[in-house]
Amino acid sequence: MKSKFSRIVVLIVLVAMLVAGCAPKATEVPSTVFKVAIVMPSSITDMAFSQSMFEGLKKVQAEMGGESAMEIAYSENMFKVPDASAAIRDYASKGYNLVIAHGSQYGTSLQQIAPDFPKTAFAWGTSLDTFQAEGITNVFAYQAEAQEGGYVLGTVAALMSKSGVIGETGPVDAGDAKLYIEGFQKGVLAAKPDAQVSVTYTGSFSDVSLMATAAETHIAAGADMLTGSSQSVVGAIGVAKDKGAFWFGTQWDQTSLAPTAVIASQVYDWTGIIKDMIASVKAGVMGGKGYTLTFKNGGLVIAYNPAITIPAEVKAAADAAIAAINDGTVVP
Amino acid sequence: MTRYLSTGRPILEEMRMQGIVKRFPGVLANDHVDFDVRAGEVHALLGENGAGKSTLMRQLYGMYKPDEGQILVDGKEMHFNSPQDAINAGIGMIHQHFMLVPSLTVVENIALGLKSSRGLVLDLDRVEKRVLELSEQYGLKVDPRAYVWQLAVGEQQRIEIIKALYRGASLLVLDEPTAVLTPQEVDDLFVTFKRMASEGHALIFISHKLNEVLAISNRITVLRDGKNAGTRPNENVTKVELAQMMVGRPVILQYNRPPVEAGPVRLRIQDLHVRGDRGKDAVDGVSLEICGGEILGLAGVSGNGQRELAEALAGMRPVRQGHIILNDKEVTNGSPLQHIDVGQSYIPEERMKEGAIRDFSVADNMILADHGKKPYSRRSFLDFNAIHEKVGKIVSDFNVKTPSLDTPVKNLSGGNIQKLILGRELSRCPSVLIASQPTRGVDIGASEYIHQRLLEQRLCGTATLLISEDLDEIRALSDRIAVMYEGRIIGIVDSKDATPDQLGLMMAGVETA
Amino acid sequence: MAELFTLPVLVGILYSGIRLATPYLFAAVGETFAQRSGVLNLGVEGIMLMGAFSGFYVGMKTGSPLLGLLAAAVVGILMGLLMSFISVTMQAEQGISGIGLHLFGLGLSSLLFKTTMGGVESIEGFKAVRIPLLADIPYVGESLFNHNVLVYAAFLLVPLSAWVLNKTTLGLKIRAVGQNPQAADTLGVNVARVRYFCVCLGGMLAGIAGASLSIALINLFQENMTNGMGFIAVALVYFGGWRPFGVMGGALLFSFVNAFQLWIQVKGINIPSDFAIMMPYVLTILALAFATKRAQGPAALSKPYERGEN
Amino acid sequence: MKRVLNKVFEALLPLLAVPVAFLIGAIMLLALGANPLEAYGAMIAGAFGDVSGLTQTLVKATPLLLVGLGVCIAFRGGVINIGGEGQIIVGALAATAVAVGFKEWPGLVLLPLCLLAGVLAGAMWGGVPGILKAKLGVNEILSTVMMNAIAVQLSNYLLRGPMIDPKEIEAGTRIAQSALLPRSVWLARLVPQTLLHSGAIIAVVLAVVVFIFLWRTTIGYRIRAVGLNRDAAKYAGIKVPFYQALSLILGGAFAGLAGAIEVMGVQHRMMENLASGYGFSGIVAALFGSLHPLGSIPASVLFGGLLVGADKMQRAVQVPSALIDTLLGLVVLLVVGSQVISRRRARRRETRG
Repeated sequence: MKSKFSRIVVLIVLVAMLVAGCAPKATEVPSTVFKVAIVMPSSITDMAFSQSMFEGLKKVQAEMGGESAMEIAYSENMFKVPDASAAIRDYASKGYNLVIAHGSQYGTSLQQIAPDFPKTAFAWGTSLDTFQAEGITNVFAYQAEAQEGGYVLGTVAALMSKSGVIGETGPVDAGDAKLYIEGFQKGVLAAKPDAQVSVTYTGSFSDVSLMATAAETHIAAGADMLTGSSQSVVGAIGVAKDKGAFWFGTQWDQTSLAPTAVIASQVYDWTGIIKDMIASVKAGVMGGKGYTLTFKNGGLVIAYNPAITIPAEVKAAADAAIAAINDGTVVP
Repeated sequence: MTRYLSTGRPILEEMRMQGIVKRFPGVLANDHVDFDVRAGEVHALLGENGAGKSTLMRQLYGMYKPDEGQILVDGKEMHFNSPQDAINAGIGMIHQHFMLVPSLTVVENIALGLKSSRGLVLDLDRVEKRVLELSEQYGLKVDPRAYVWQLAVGEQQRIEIIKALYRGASLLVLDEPTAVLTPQEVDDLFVTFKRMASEGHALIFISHKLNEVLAISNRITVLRDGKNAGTRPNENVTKVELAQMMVGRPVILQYNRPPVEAGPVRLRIQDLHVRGDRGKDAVDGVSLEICGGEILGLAGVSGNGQRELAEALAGMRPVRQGHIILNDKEVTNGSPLQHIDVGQSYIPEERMKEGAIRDFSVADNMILADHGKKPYSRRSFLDFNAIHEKVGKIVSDFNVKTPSLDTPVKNLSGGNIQKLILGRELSRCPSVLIASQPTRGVDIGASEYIHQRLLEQRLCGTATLLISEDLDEIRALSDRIAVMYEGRIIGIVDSKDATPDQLGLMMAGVETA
Repeated sequence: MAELFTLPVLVGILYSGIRLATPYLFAAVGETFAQRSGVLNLGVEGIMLMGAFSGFYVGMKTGSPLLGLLAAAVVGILMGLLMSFISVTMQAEQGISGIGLHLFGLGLSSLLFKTTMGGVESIEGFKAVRIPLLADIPYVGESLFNHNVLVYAAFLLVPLSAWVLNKTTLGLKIRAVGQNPQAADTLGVNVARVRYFCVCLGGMLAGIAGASLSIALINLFQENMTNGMGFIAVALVYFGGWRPFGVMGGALLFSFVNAFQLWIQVKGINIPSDFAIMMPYVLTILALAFATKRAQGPAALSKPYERGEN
Repeated sequence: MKRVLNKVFEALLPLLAVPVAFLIGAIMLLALGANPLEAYGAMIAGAFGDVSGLTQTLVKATPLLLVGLGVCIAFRGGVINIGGEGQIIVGALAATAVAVGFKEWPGLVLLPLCLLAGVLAGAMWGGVPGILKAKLGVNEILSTVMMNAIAVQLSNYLLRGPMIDPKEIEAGTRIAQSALLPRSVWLARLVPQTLLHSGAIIAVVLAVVVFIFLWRTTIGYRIRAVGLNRDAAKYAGIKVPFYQALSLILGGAFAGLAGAIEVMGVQHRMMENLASGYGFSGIVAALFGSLHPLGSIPASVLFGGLLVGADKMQRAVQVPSALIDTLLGLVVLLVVGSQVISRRRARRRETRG
C-alpha cells in the first residue's frame, strides 16, 4: 500500500514538473550582455557589507541600461568558504565576465580558481592583493578604507557628545570592523582628547540581541553617541533610538531604521569601482588593479540625516577632517 | 431492579466475552475464547505465561480491540476503544506491573485523569478524604501523602485497588496480584476480595499459583495456547487436574534433593550495611555464611533489602560497612568484574533490564561478561568462530529455544531468555551463585528446568544464595532458609523443619525461636 | 575590577539581564512543558524565527504589535503541530526531527522575509510600561519595573507555569505522561493528546519568544536573528531541572553573566573580548558540574509511546 | 534473498520522502517565479552530473562522513554528541597550529602529526562533556552545545591574535585567518583542478575501521552494550561511565579529524566559519545511514550531493538561498517521519520469523 502511495507521489512530482516546464522560458539573453556574478558571505538585505555591494551592482546595471546590458547573478549567505569557492568556480565556468568574491575569507580559494579561467575576470575584497606576485593576472582587488569614515564620524560624535562618553560595538575584533572602530576612536580622541571611548565585541556577526544589549550597556555607562559595525547592529540602533542616544552607521545608510537617532552614516559606494572594472574587462584588462574606497575617489560618502540638525561648526570640522585625510595630513 | 454497591455505583450483574479472537503478527493470542463473570463471584483465570490471559483482559479493559467476538455487559454489547470506556462501564484493572507514576504522590496517582470538583484545579484534599474512606471501608491501609517511589510493593498494590474502587469499578480484573506479597498479606488481600465479592463486586483473578486459585475463586477457567481449556467450579477440581490442564501434560510438583556433604565456606558476609535508594540502610547488618554444595534460600517480602543485598553482592551497590568475602578473598566494594573473576555468577532479578540486552543477539548476550576473555576474543578482537562454537554448545546444553544464534533476544520467550542467562552464568562453573528470583514470570516447564539445574549445581559444590519471594520455590530447593525483614536476617531455619506458617510469621517480622 | 562593582553597573546588569532573559524564558518554559510530557523538541530555534518574522510582519502591516503577537502565537502553534505530528503520531526520532524543524523554520522565515519585505525595517513595538510606585523604588525600581509588557509576561509565566504543572488536573496529566505514559493510558488519559497539547503550547511560547525580540525588544526582523538562542533555551530546561523556577534561575544566570561580560568590555578591563564572551557558556557548564543535586528528567523523555509495547 | 531485498527496501524507504519534500519545494519555486524542472535539473546535474559536481559532492561528503562516524559511535554508546561544530573548530585549530609551528619539519612526519593534533584536540573537546557526564552526570546535550559556543570564541581569539597570518598584520587588513599551511601537509589532490583530496579516502577507510571497531572488537562490543542497556552492561562488569565518556571522546576525535582534514585538504589555512553546519549536517547524514558506519558512506555522499546540488540550483534559478534551508528541513522532517514505517515492517517480520 505504501509503495502505491509513493508511486502516486512520484507521479504528482512529474506532472508538476511537466506543467512547470511548459511555462514560458526566460528569453535568451544576447551575447553582448555583460555578465557579473557575486558571491557574498551574508544576505543581500543585511543593511551592511553585502547589501552595499549588491545595491551598487544594481545601480550600475540601471545606468548601463538594465538587464539587457548587464546581468547579475548572486549567491548570498555563503559563509562557508568551500561553498563559496564552488560557487565562484561555477560562475566562472558558466562564462560570467566578472566574478566578484565579496569576502576577504575567499582569497585563498580565489587564488586557486583564477588561473583555471583566464578568460574570466575576478574581483576580491576586501583586500589589496591581486596575486600578481603569484603570477596571476585576472584578479582585481578592492578594499574600503573604513577607518577614514570612522575618523570623520568620530570627529562628529566627539563634538556633538554632551557626556563625553562614546560607545562602539562590533562583531569580532578583526577585518573591516576593526578598521572602522579604530578609525572612529582616533577621530573622537583627535577632536576631544579627554573623551572616553569604550569598545565592545559580541563575538558574532548575527547576534542582534547581544548587540542591542551592548548598546544598552554603553548608554548605561553614560554614552550618548554610539556606533557599530556589521549586520547585527540593527538592534543596537533601535536601542539608541529608544534611549535617546545617537547613532553613527557604517557600510550602508542606516538612517531609515531610526530617523530620530541616526546622525550620519559612512556609505560604501562601490559603483565607481564596479564601473571601472567593467570598463577594464571590456578593454581586455582582466585584473591586476587594486582599488580602494576612499573619500578622495568618492567611494566613501558621509550621508547625513537631514532630520537632525548638525551645528555648522561640527559639519565644518567633519569637512576639515575629510580634507585632511584627502591631502594626507591625517592618517586615520 | 438495579442493585448498588456501597461506593454508590450500580452493580455490574454479568460480563460475558464470546468467541474472542485476537491476532498479533504471526501469533494467534486468543482463539475463540468464551469467558464470563457474575456479580458476587471470584472467577480465576489460570494459565502459563503466554497463554493469552493478559491479552484477553486487555481487550476487556479497552487497550486492544478484539479481531472477532463480542463483549457483553449486562447483556448489552460494548465496544471499548480506550481504557476510559472500560472505566465508564464500571471495569477496573490491577495490572501485574503496577501502573503507578513513581514521582507522584499516592493521591496524585489516584486523581490522575479524574475530573476535579474545582474545575481545572486539582482538589487533592477531597481526593484524599475519599481515599481514606475507601481505605477504611475495605481495610486497605495507605498513606495518601507519600510518594509512590517511597512505598513497598504491598502498599503500591493497595493503591492500585483503591484507584480502581475510586473510579467506581464494579468488575475488577486482578492480574497476578499476589506475586509480590507475603503469605499473611495474601491472606489479608483475600479477605478484602471476599468482602468485595460479597458486596456485589465481580472479580477476575489471574494467576498461575494453584493453591491461591483454589483458595479464593468460585470458578476457574484455564487458558492454554490462547484457547479456553475448560471452566470448572472450584468444588470439583484438584490441583493435579488444574496443572495438567495448564501444561497439557503431567507436572512434577516435588523435587528430589539428595544430601550433599557441605564443603568449605565459599561466601561469607559479615555485618553488611548497604544504603538503599532512599538514603537509609536498606541492608542493616546482615551476616551470612554459605558453604559449597549448599543452597541458602533467602525469603522475605519484597522491599526488605533483598534487592540491595543482591546488588551489593554483585558489586553493583557500594557497601557502607562490613565485609564480603568470596572464596577467602575480600571483595568488599569491588567492581562487578572483580566478583566475576573470583568465581561468582549472578542471575539478576530483572532479566530484561539487567540480565540481557534486548537488541543484542543470543550469541552477543551469551558472552556479555566473558567477551574479553579467551576463547571469545583474542588481542581485543572478537573471535566469531569460537563464539559461535561455544555459545552454540551452551544454547543446546541449556535447552534454549531460538531460531538462530543471531536472533535478537527480544524475540525469545521469557523462559528461554532466563535459560539463556542461566546457561551463561552456570557455564562459567561458578563456585558461588547469587540467583535472584530465577523463575519469576517463567512458565512451569522452564521453571522445572531451572530448578533442576540449580540442584545439579548444588551437587557440583557450588554455594548458592537463592533469593525468592516464592515460598514454595524456596522450600523445595533450599537446605537452609534465611528470612529477611527490614534489612536484617530475622532468623535462619533448616528447611526440613520450616513450616509455611512459621516462615510467614518471620516474613512479617515476628521472631520465632 | 573594583569599577565593576559600582551601583550603576549593578543596576545596569539587572536591567539588561532581565531584558536578555525574556526570550529565553518564553522559549525555555514552553520547552519545559514539551519535555515534561516526554517530547524533546530541539526545533525551538526554528519556531522562534518563524514567530519573530510573523510577529514582525503582521505588526508592521497592521500597525498593532498585539496582532503581531497573536500571529506569532498562531504560527508557533502550527509549527508545534508539525513537530507533534512527526514526533508523536509518526514516532520519529525526536532529536533529529527537531533539527529538521529548526532548518525548516530558519529557511522559511528568511525566505518569507526576502519575498515580502526585502530589507530590514524597524517598527514601533510594545512600549515600556512604567509601573507607578514600584518603579520609584530607589536603585532597582527602574531596572525591574520599567519594561514592556512581554518582559513582565515572561516573568509572570514562571509562577503560572509552576502552578499549572503542580496544581491543576492538566499539570498532573502532563507529569504522568512524561514519567509513565502507560500508567496514564490505563487511567484513560489520552497520551497523544497531552503531548500534542504540550508541544503546541511550547511552540506557541517559542513563537512568542521570537516575537518578543522582533516586536518588543529589538523591533525589527533580521534573518537568523535568534542566533542560537533556541538551543540555549533547550539547554536551560535541563539546567533548571525541568522546573519553571529552575529554568528562570538558569535564564537569569546566563543573561546576567552576559550583561556582566559586556560591562567588563565597556569598562575596558584588560582581557580579550572573546574570553569575556565565553563567560556565560563556561559558567553554565561549571554551574551544572558543581550543582550537587540534580533533578531527574522525565523518565519517558524523547521516547515515543505506543500502546501495547512492553 | 527475500530478507536482503526487504532490508534494501527498508533502507531505501526514507528516500521516498525526498520526492514529497521536493514537491513542496516545487510549489515554493513556482511561487518565487522559478521553473522547478529547470531548478531540480540543475540540482541533480550540479551534484552528480559532471566531474566538477561529483568532486564537489565528495569534498562535501568527507567532513559529513567523518563527523557522522563520530556521531555513530556516540549514539551506539548511548550518548548524543551535538558538539561536532566545536570539535571541528578545535581540531582544525590544532592541526593548523602544529603545521604552521613546525613548518620546516619534513612532510612525512608533519602531516601525520597534524592529523593527530586534530584528533587529539577534538577528543579533548569531546572529552570534557564526556568526563562531566561520567563523573558528575552532566547532560551531554547541554554541555556539548556550550562547548560549541566556547570553541567559536576560542577560534575568534586565536585567529585575530596569536595565530593570525603575519601577512594580514603587515597588509593592515587583519582578516581573521591563520597563515597558509606549509605545502608539505597539504593533502594530495585526487583529481586535478578540483578540490577532491585524499581526505575522502581516509574517511572511507575509517568508516570500515569504525565498522570493524564497533562490531568486531571487545571495546566496540562494550560500547554497544552500554548504549543498548546500561544496567545489563554494568551487571556484566563493564565500566559504564568509562565507555560513555569514551564514546564522546571518540565522537570528538572524529569531528576533530574532520576539522584537520578540512584545513589540510580544502582551505589550507584556518579561518572563521570553517565548521558552519557540518556539526548538525553530520548528525543528519549519520541518521540517514541508519547510524551504521558503512551506511554513512552513501548517506554522506547523498546528503553532500543534496547540499551541493541545492547551491547549484540556487545559482541556476537565482532564488534566495533560504529556500535551500527550507527544503533541507523538509527532507529531514519527512525522512525521520517516514522511518517509523520501515521500523514497523521490520518488527512485523521479526515477530513472524
